[in-house]
Amino acid sequence: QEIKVGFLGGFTGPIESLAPGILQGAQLAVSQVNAQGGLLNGRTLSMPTADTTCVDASAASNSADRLVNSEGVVAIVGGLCSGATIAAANNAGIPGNVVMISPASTAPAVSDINDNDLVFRTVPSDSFQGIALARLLLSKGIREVAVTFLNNDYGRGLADAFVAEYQMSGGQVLANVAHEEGRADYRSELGNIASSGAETLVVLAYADGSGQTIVRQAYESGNFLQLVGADGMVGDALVNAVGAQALEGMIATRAGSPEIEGADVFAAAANAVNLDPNAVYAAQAYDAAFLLALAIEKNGSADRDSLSDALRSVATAPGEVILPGEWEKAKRLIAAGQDINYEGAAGSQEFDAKGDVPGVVVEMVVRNGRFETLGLID
Amino acid sequence: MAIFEAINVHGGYGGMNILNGVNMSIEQGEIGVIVGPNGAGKSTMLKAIFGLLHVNEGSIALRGEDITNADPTVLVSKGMAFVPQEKNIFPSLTVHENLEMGAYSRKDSFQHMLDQVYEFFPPLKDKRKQPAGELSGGQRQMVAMGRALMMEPSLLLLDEPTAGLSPLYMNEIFDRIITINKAGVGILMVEQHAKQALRIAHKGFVLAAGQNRFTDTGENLINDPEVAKTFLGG
Amino acid sequence: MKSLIGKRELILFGLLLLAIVVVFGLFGSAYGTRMLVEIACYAIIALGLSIQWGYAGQFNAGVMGFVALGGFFAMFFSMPINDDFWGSDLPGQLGGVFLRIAIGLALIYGASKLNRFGLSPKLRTVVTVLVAIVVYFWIKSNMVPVTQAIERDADFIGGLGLPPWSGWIVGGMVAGFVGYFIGRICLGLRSDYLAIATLGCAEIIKAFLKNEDWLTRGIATVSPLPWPVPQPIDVGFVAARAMYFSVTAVMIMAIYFLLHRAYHAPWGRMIRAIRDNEISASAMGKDVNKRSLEIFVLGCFLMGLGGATLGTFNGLFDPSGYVPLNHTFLVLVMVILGGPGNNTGTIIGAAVVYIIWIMSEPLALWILQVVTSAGDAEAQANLASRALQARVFSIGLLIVLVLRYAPKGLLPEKIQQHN
Amino acid sequence: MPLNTLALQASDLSCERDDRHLFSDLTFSLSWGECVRVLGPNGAGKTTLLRGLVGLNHYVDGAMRWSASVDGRPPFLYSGHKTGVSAHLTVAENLRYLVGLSGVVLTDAQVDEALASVGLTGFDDSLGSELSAGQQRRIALAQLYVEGMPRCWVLDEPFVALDKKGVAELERHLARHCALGGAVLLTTHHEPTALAPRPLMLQGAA
Amino acid sequence: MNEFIFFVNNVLISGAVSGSVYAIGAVGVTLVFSIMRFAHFAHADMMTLGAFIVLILTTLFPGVGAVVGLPTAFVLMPIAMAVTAGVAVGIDRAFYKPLRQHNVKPIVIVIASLGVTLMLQGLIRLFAGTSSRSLYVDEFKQIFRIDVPFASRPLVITEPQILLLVVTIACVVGLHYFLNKSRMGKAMRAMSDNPDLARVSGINTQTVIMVTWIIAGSLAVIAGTLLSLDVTLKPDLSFFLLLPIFAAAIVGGVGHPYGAIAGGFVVGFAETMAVFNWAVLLRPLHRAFPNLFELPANLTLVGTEYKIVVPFFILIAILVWRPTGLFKGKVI
Ligand SMILES: Nc1ncnc2c1ncn2[C@@H]1O[C@H](COP(=O)(O)OP(=O)(O)OP(=O)(O)O)[C@@H](O)[C@H]1O
Ligand SMILES: Nc1ncnc2c1ncn2[C@@H]1O[C@H](COP(=O)(O)OP(=O)(O)OP(=O)(O)O)[C@@H](O)[C@H]1O
Ligand SMILES: CC(C)C[C@H](N)C(=O)O
Ligand SMILES: [Mg+2]
Ligand SMILES: [Mg+2]
Repeated sequence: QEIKVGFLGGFTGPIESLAPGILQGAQLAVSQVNAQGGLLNGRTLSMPTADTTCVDASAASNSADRLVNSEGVVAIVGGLCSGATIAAANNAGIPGNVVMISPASTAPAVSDINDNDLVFRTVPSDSFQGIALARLLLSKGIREVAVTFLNNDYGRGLADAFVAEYQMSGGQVLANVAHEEGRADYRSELGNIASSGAETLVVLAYADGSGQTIVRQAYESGNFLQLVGADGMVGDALVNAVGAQALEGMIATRAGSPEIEGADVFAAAANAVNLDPNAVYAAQAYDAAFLLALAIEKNGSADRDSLSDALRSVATAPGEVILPGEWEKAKRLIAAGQDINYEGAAGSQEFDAKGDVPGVVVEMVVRNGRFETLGLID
Repeated sequence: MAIFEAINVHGGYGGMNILNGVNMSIEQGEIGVIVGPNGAGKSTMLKAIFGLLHVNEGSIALRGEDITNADPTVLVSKGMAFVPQEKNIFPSLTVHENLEMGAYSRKDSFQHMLDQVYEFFPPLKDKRKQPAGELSGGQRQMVAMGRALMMEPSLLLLDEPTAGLSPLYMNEIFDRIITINKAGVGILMVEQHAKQALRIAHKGFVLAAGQNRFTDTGENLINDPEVAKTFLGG
Repeated sequence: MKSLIGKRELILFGLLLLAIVVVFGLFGSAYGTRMLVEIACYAIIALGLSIQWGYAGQFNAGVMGFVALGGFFAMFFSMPINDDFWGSDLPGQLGGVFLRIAIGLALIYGASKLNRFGLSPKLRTVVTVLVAIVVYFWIKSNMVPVTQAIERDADFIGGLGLPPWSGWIVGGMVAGFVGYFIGRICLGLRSDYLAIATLGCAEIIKAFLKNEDWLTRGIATVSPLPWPVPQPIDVGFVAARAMYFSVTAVMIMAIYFLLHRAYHAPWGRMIRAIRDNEISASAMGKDVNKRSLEIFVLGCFLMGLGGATLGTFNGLFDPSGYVPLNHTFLVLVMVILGGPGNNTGTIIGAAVVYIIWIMSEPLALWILQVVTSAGDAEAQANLASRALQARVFSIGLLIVLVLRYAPKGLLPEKIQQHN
Repeated sequence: MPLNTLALQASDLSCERDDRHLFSDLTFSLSWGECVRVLGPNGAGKTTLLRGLVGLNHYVDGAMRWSASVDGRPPFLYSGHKTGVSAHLTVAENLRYLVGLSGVVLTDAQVDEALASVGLTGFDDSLGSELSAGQQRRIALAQLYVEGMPRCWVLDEPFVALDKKGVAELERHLARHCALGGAVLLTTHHEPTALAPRPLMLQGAA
Repeated sequence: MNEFIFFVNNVLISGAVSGSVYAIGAVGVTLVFSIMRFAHFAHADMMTLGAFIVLILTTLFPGVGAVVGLPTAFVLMPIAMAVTAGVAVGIDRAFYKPLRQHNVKPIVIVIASLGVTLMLQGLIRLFAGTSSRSLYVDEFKQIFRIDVPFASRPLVITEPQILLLVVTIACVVGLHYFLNKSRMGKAMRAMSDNPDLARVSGINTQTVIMVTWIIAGSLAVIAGTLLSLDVTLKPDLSFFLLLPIFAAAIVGGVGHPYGAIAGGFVVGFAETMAVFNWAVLLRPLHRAFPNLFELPANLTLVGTEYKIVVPFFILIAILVWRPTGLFKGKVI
């Protein structure tokens, strides 16, 4: 019968336009596994989903509880928003002995969960993205900014990393203000920020939530000349909602795919099923799902026990390299007792002791009403 | 034919009956006066007539038409008007607006009635634009009367119209009532100034404990020693 | 005294048991035990509202605030000590700020008593307000650098490392304390005003908990919270939750017993007399105000206590997770459905409503799925979260239906003849 | 000490309302044992005067001195044109409330007694709204039968809505009160027969 | 000069805009209160509901606005007003009227209105989801940047803000004439004064109640729509409005329409002034006399995150010092 790997994501709430693409990435892996004979002697893999709403920690832990206790999943892909991931892991995942791989939670705090080696991610931490963003702005000659960040693990973590690096490298942060999710109006906050005199506004928030409203109202106020965002803001849905002329020239960063073989393989496979391979975190989600399938196969049973050891073994060198989509090959090798090493769509996915991976950050810009990738930031 | 007739009315608030079979009738152009001790049911009777509380038994008719338990709005359109004993003005509305509200269901012009009311109650004319809540007790009573007259009713129910009025105005009011009455308006009023009221009454009804104790012409009641002793205070 | 449990109670209990068994069967025992614990926590909160509304006719629309306070103290007392904070010189600085606050409050208090020294009351008010403003800015300018330093260097001040139950009690007490102030201002006014004021107060408490990151870690949530009993990670979900349930069950029984005692003591008679004869407190002198304030404070205490147990059980402290729907209106329905002022009824109401609340989601989902008959996965996920909103609707509907058709609740308060 | 022989000393009172003087240079006193009736047509300012004297409005200027009162209680008992009876309280509660304003607390027996004096026996549990106008007036008057109330009474239209018996009884009661050394300041349009109050004309009235 | 423009933009214009929304909302609350004597908690949700109806209409008939040169949502607003008015009347018939006829205490109807709040919210979310939406479906907001002499910053005001201010003035004037000149308006005032006497005078109280709901519902739609045009539309918009609106109504004196309008602006300006960074206005002075005093970068009364505290404190202060409100409301 079925083996369940849950998907925990913010289908509603402030990343609702990003979540579908991420889910599709994971589902692509599931369908490939099933198409190539399933796992553990022909059992099929299925992926029940649960909604975290992204910002509500109790909703996240309830949904995770449902996956862990009522659905009986073996492992979980997710959550997406960092706060949701932490809450879900602490209250359901870890007590339930369930391995969770997040494809999107970038907050540094995720590394520090006391997790019995159960929580992993396929995306680099924001201590990395923050630095990249700071360097990017300085390299463009932007030396004064105002920052407003969403007051949660993601926004705060990213802002801390960004501000530290930016100030250390000679930039000036004229205002650094937290804001809260879910309001309809941020004009007073923006007024306060503008009163600092900054002309560049860095918005570290989510695209369907406060981030959207803030960039819209920042544009309306006419007080800022340059808008800057990060991974949470990247998505054409944002441009469509706010209007191209308002966002034209907005700079952003996000975790990207390095130039490795797996990325191209994934892109081809994704294009074949009409999935945009560049969708934010779709590749990372694919990797997470594929890795979990590999780990279950390696573990030899649908048990939760020792799954994380199996995961580490299939994900990291040494071993025969497995690329995205190479399920049959991987299965064969595992059956033969050989060690494998998955090199994924979004990176080589070598987990460190905390379950984190290295990765790359790319520069984005809004041009002609679309987010365009300009290249890696070093 | 009696323009107004109530037969054996029983009714009250909630379950309990306060009125235990009250009979009243007045002919076209008559003044009826209800007297009786506090709590006798006088006000209750007027409210029952005006559809403000439920009549459980008995019937009330206006010009032969049954109006038992009819809605006040209907009664107003049938030419009845009522001045309650208490809370009989709209305090935040101006005097003028109070009077207008009296004519609320009139579709025709009522300017002549306004003029007439101001003529009846000269103090009101100066205070036309003042909220009625800022008037003295007696002036309010005038507003209340004026409001009721605005419809040019054919039957006017008055609950202690002279309460708080100076003797001068009390006599004026009685004069007015006679004048109105002469114009063909039937009047049914409750009065504690029983003697004065009965003097101008064609019919008097003495109520006690929710029942008619005496019913006669005003004259006769004044002269009835028993009535005089118990209800008119010597 | 007649037997405590009547026929109606028995039937209700039976039906309830059946519903619980069904939930266990459908969703597994981990889910079932969890539901039981949550019911128990909500029952404590509901008892608080029930005595306010049922005993004294006070309508508190800000349950959420008191629940959140409880949740905060449960977190604050039980979380381990944060060495980043205590190991630095920040505690000293923070102490300095508190000292200033104390001085400031003393100054304001002093100013408010200036009329004793011959100042006219008007002038005194003006002076007090001015002093208050100056103190406010003084403290603000002293406090901000310290709190910012805490946030920067230590994340937040962390917990006190004490057993959870100590936080529960303090949480209840602080909730009662806040209730005291609200009650002092609003209990003499129209009941709508109390509703509005409590509603606002709840939002303020939430805003405070959300934004004082140095104290609460703000929206960034604190988890996991220690339990007073072994946690799922050690003994598994079902066992841990069952143990937690037994703790809450004991608490409910104790509260129930104490309330019962108090209700039949002279104090309770007085309360009932006030309620039965309704409104205008002053009719019987100052005592009435005092009694209704006592009731209000007691109710708020229970809300804080219940909120604390709920917070600890949830294992996380997230101020933005406190929403009026879950923590005010849900409780309100429990009380009016169960029978305001009837403790048994309130507990049954808590259980019934909580089960309805949980079940309305899958039910609505099922209906939605039948109606739209399965789209792609994304639409499915979306449906699920839409279905969640069915709860909102059903709670609203429940409120108006109960008010109209069973205004006294399932178990009306037994009106005993007294005196 | 004039204040011990006078219940009230008012001098140079004046009041302006609606841009016209209701009264001015009004000086009068109320001695113990005396009943004073403020006279004037409707709208003369009688109610305004009484309310001004008891501190319920600020329209009346001038010097007013009440006799010293016992431990901070008001030195007078005021019963207004509107009875101040609350529709939501029972008769007994209403009475308790009214006398409570003068700092007096009643036992159940005292309540019954006072209500009996005004003919409201058996009504103690009815709500204020369930009474006839005259009965509501009687609640307000019941305080005049309560032991320990201030001895100086300020009554605005106390006879309104009372029936003949009620009027006669109240007149007798007021007379008795004055005879026993109390003081009464009242307005009424009713011509008392058993009571001979000293008139106080409000001049300049319309 | 720039600083002054900044002040105008952030305090005067913003304050007037939110003040208008609060004022229109508070008028509705106060009207319902004065006629039916209960605090209608679902009022803010009628605003949201109205705005959602507008959203649906705008999605159905985009481009209507282009014909007239105004936002489509604004052009279609009257239809939504009619619908919402109908809904309001329906809600009253279904939920409040039966309770009224049972003579329950007002607070029970207040609780019922909380139930209605939840039902409305539930329905809106069930059908529209929880995310925020823009009422500009296929158009974009017009923004007017007005250059001012001697300043490099422009005055900024958006089309919906102008519409809001204009409509508010129109509503105030209209309401004034309605209440003071029209028969129905006077009847409403009469009924709010003395419902029994109104009945006795031949005023059909049922009709008055209906008209009250129609007005309250329509006003709610105006406030909701214009607010959503100005910011965004969210199902939980109402939670942020409830407190300021009630504060406004109480500040003005419950049951007092003009008081509600004044109260709305009091609350609106208080909010913007409380969160404004007053250091901005002092900067020119500081530039002129740099040594006179030290100017902190941030001089706000309360942080923006505590904006909600402002109406609450106004409310409490009024309840403590003057429970009848500035304009002496009806009842406490
Ligand atoms: N609140 C108010 N605002 C303005 N004017 C008022 C107010 N109350 C009363 N007045 C005016 O003051 C004058 C005196 O009123 P007052 O009530 O004192 O009269 P009164 O002598 O008691 O009359 P009555 O015998 O009719 O009760 C009246 O002309 C009245 O219109
Ligand atoms: N709303 C009510 N509910 C219940 N009982 C009432 C109500 N109003 C009046 N009553 C009772 O009905 C009886 C008659 O009252 P009613 O007002 O008719 O007396 P009345 O004859 O007008 O007396 P008065 O001369 O004092 O005005 C009284 O005993 C009173 O207690
Ligand atoms: C989906 C992403 C925008 C999530 C974000 N990186 C977070 O950590 O919360
Ligand atoms: Mg009467
Ligand atoms: Mg008077």
